[in-house]
Amino acid sequence: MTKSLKGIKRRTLVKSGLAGILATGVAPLVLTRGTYAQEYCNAPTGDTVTLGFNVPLTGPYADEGADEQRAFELAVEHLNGEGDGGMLPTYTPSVLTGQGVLGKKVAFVTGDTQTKADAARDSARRMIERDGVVMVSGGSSSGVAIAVQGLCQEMGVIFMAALTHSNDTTGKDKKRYGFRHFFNAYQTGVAIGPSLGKAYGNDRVAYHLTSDYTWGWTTEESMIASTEKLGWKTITPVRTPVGAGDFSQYITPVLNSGADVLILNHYGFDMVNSLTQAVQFGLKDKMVNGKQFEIVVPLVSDLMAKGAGPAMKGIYGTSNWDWQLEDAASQAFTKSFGAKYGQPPSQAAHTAYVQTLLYADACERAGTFYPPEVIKQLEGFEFDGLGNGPTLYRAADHQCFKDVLVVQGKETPSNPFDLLDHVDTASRESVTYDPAIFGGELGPDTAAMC
Amino acid sequence: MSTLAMDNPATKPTGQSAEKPFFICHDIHAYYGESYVVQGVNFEVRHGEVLALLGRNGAGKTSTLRTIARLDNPALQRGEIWLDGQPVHAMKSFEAARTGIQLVPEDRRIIQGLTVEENLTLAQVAPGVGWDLDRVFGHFPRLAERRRQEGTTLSGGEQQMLAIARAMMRNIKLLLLDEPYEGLAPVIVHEIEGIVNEIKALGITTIIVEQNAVAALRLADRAVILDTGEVAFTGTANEVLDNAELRQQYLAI
Amino acid sequence: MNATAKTLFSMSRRDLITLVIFALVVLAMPIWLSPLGAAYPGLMQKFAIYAIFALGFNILFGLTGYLSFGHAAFLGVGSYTAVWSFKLLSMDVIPAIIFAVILSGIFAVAIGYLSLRRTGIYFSILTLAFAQMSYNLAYSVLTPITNGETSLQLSLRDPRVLDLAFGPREPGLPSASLFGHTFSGLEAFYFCAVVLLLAFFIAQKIFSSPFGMMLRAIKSNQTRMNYAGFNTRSYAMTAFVISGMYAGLAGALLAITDPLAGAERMQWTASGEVVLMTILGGVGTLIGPVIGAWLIKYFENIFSAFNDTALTHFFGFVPDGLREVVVAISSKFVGEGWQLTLGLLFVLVVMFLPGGIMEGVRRIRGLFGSGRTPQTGAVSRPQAAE
Amino acid sequence: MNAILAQLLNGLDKGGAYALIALGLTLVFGTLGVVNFAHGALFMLGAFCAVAFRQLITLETVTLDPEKLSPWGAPLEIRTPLAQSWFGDFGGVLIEYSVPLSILLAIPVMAIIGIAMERGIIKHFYKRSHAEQILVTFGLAIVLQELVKAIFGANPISQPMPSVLRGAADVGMWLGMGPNVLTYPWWRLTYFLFATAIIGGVFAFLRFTTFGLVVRAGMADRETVGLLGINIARRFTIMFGLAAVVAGLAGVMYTPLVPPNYHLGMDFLVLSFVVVVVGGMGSLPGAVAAGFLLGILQSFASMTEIKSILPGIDQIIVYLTAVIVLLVRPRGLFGRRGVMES
Repeated sequence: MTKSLKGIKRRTLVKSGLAGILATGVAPLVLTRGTYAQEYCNAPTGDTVTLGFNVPLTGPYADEGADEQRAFELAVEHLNGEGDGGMLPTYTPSVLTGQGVLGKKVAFVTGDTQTKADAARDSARRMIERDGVVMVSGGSSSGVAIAVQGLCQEMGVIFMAALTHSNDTTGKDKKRYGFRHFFNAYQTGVAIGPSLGKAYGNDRVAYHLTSDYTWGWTTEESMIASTEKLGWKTITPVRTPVGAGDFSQYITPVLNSGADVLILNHYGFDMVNSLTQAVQFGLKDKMVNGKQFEIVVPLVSDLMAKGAGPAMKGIYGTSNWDWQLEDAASQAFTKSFGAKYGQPPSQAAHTAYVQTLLYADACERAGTFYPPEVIKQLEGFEFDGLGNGPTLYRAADHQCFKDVLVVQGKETPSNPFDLLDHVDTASRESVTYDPAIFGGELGPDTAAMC
Repeated sequence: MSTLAMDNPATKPTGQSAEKPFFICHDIHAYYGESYVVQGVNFEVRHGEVLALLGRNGAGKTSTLRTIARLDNPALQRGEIWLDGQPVHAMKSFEAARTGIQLVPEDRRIIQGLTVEENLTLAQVAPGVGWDLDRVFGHFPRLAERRRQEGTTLSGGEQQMLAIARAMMRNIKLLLLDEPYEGLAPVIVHEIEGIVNEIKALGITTIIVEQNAVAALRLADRAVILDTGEVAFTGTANEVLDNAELRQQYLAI
Repeated sequence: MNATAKTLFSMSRRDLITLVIFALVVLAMPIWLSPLGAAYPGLMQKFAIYAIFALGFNILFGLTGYLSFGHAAFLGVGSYTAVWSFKLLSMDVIPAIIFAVILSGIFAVAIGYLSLRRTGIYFSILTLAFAQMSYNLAYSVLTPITNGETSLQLSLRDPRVLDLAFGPREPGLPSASLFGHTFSGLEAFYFCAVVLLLAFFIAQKIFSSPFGMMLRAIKSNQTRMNYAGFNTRSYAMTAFVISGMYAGLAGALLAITDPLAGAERMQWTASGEVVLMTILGGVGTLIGPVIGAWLIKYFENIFSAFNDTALTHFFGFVPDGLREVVVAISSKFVGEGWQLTLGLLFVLVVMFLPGGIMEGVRRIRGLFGSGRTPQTGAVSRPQAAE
Repeated sequence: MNAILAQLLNGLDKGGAYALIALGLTLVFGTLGVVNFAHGALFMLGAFCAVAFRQLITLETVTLDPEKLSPWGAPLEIRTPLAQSWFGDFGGVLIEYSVPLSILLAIPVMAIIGIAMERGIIKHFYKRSHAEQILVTFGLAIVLQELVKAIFGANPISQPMPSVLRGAADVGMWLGMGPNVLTYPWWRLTYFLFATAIIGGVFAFLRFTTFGLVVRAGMADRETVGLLGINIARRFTIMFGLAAVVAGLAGVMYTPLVPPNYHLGMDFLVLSFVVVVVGGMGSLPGAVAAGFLLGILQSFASMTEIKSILPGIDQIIVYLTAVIVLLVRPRGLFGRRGVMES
């Protein structure tokens, strides 16, 4: 098989279309690689460089998607030297100038993934083929992120995954062109274990309700591993469809199952619904096996905490980042985001913002947008000042390693955005694992003509 | 519906007799979907008269009655129907009913799920009421006994009584009786015949369609015989009873 | 209307002209779509693929009047089969298409056998129920086959026994190929376009064949056909299976242009979409469903991407104060609101133009008094078989 | 045993929603003979009546505090709900009971929407084929949901229930099983009771009023009703309004269970048709019985014990039941001869 030639540039379409007709309607085989002046997909030619932000604006994760989009727009502003610069000054080592990237002004296009793999790939293809984006970012569902990451690998466009927490994204489905700053389910399990043991003891029976897709499965697996290490028992996990709305039929059996902990491997509106419904069922007030019944939500965000309202009180979970962190970078970002949007950023917004900066910085350091060079800059990159402390972009699986926050729903919030208590931090060392445990291959970094 | 001859409702149909008839069917054509079931039927009924509409199966008798009652099917495509100077052809079935046309359908159409009494009171929801409930129950004591029973659980004869009684609760100008004796035991037929005779005695203009031509002719003043959607004969009841050839050809009796 | 065609390839002059014009329009898409902002391979491929889907759906609904609300299930089956063919056998598109068409045909036989026992809305609900079951199962317990929400994708470790028997494993994910030639984006479009032309040609043959006549007769009066001794169900069944295979073909092409198969493709809203396409374009006409498919896909991909900035630019001629108002109102109908426009358009079409866009074209043509006879097989309004 | 009872309760509240939606759908179908694919959208509109009501009474005045700063350094916003500033404590009560109170808004709004729909569109489709009815109402459903999306956004908007009905009732105590053996959320019990009340109300209306008599007669035999001089078409509009109100009320009370979004109607549409078909097209008792039956079946199918025998059954039970019923009993459980057959 020869080097793949996938699609051609918009500007040459008319010409090749004509060629197609001349070749009596058969595929225009006359076109060869030599026809092109560029040597990689969507090499920016003018004085702008376009980035594609592909986030869910509808579907169960729409809240997170909207927040990601806000952060992307903010990041583009800051890269172009507008606004207060956000985390640009705190980020080290940085070569970002605030004058665009490689002298080009940053432009962007957006798309709605609808939280569906098909629609997300469609949208990403439109960005790549029509709008000529040189990088795609976004996520909010690991299923979507993995699907888009696969497409980006094929088309030779870098994918800076934003919100995706499944182990598979940088595990069995990892790709050379895909990078993830967000932490993953495995790290959640490792981080939350000690806190759960401390708070709820070592003799517990856990019931899992799990979103039926890659993120749910890996979260469930990681949570089972870490809680069983504590000595907890696990009742057969129950899989629930994404976006089910009413989870009552899955919650009812919990009441008589003998479990004394309910672990909700749900995210976004699913988690908001299942948690509030579980609380309505009186689970939090129940005594089972002589112990207070507890609910755990492995991955929480401010947005979900806001959606769940009082139901969130006292519930443990983990976060990638929280706006109330006191380091200078987090404060700068929160201030910048809050001034623009009137609300603090969520962890989804944070990771989206950081990924955009990291990509831009890698291009600057590489001195080109040529993906293989950009990839080299990101692989094994050690940085700080983006809100998570010292962080490593591991070369082996393109996963970032940094501290993980353990949080708990606040009992008495002081303001409508003060919803999570930062109760513990799992160190970067403790959540680092051997990349081999999840398998997968990154694949080649050869540039493609998309 | 569009070809209905309604452009000038004031125009009186052609071919009237000297005495102004009470009810006129003038050249009516009606279709069930694509099948042409009433093919230009003409006849007249005088006030207070009973007309027997006869013919073999499929001759178009029921279709003619349904057309007169202005039901959706068969659809009247052409022709005029006049009752007491009112253009029935331009009406919908509920309007025809309010004008005073009452069809007692061949399968009685007792409404499922409604009691005897409900079936009856339903007839007095719309304006143009006739007998009241007491008078009906006075006339039909068997219905009075079963007033709380569901209408469709009655026997065939009782259902026929109910159907007629229901019609009587409307203000009737023209009664259309479709096969009143059909499927009933001889004893019951006799009973219904008695009721129909009483109605005749009240002077209600009636068109009766009946397989049992002899029974119908006993009752009727005049008769119209239909054959494949057209009028084959018009005359007095006795002319039909006396003409064996006619009976043989069109009625098979 | 050449019902007496002797050989497979003879066709009426009129059909031939239609086919040639259609071929020119399809093959020249990269040119005429360019000013419309739609001339990129991803969308043009969709134009070709969904046109095939709608063509096939129309063979069932347009000809027999059976309104299936579950046709997306066959599309999904086609996609999954094609991706599995890529994974297990070869990246060549020919086996993928063949398997997809056969398997969706088998699926159609099974679902059609049960659903066609009922007519009218009962038929619609049965097909809907089967499609929803397929969708829900694909999402949950069939995950080992469908990869659930994440969607079925190629992986570096796929066996691909045929490909690997002839050559070593290349680094990276392979792409679909035809006899060893790997498709580029535009080539993939031309491949789909050629398949569309073929599908269109077959649809033309079906429309003008005695079989097509029989299907129309089922639509106009099934009971009478039954009385006349025709086994209408077997005719309807054949139409159902053919249209299922068209859907399977479309599904396979979706997988060829982008080797991923997701369960959402089978959801009932996807089935509803092909109904919209067919009605919007003109049910029972040959070209109508194709136009409907293009229109909806254009709306979905281009219209939906209009934003306030684009609108402000578009309404540049409107005075300043008023412009904001115009933009604010019109922005409800484009961008994220594109479905509102689609829904309104659809309601208006069903109410005032039951023959869809094609009827509009005929009426306009009639207005100018060219007085030509309606197009082959034009049927003015949808009618459920009841 | 308790597990089964709990699932039964769960089936009853689910079934209540299904039955209410199917009831309205059947009213429309039975009297008007119209297959209304926009019925789910009416349910959704009802839910958004609750949302709109709450948004109205929680309209806030925003003032900036000149001294205090928000955590991100912007001036702090002080929000005061207008209802509270105008009505004082009563405003608080309004907000607390916004969901049940929005029924008062939903009844006239849904009636108007229903009547407008019937007069504007449905009326023209009585004599057209069922396929065309499906199509136009499907289009209408898209329009309605997109309008709601344009106004209220794509995200679900949660509606809090009154605090007295939060938490769970100790149903086990009532049944003499001892404390905390069987608990069930108050609001779900309320929903079940509410559904039963509405269903009872509709049946009583049909049973004991002249209008109801005409409607029952019209559902059974429209032709004969016309022969008795009754203009049934005039009552269709009212019936459509009533069906819209029933669907809307089902939607209002559903909001605290699942935060409504614009897509809610489509989610329920397929299901409600399945319920109607299982119950028997045009049969009101059938719609109610099938609603509860499917709710209970769905609830039981979600039990781990059942899923371990029949994996995935919880996902397809509703459709599977529909297919089996349609193939074995084409008229559904309570269907009458001659409905949708010809």
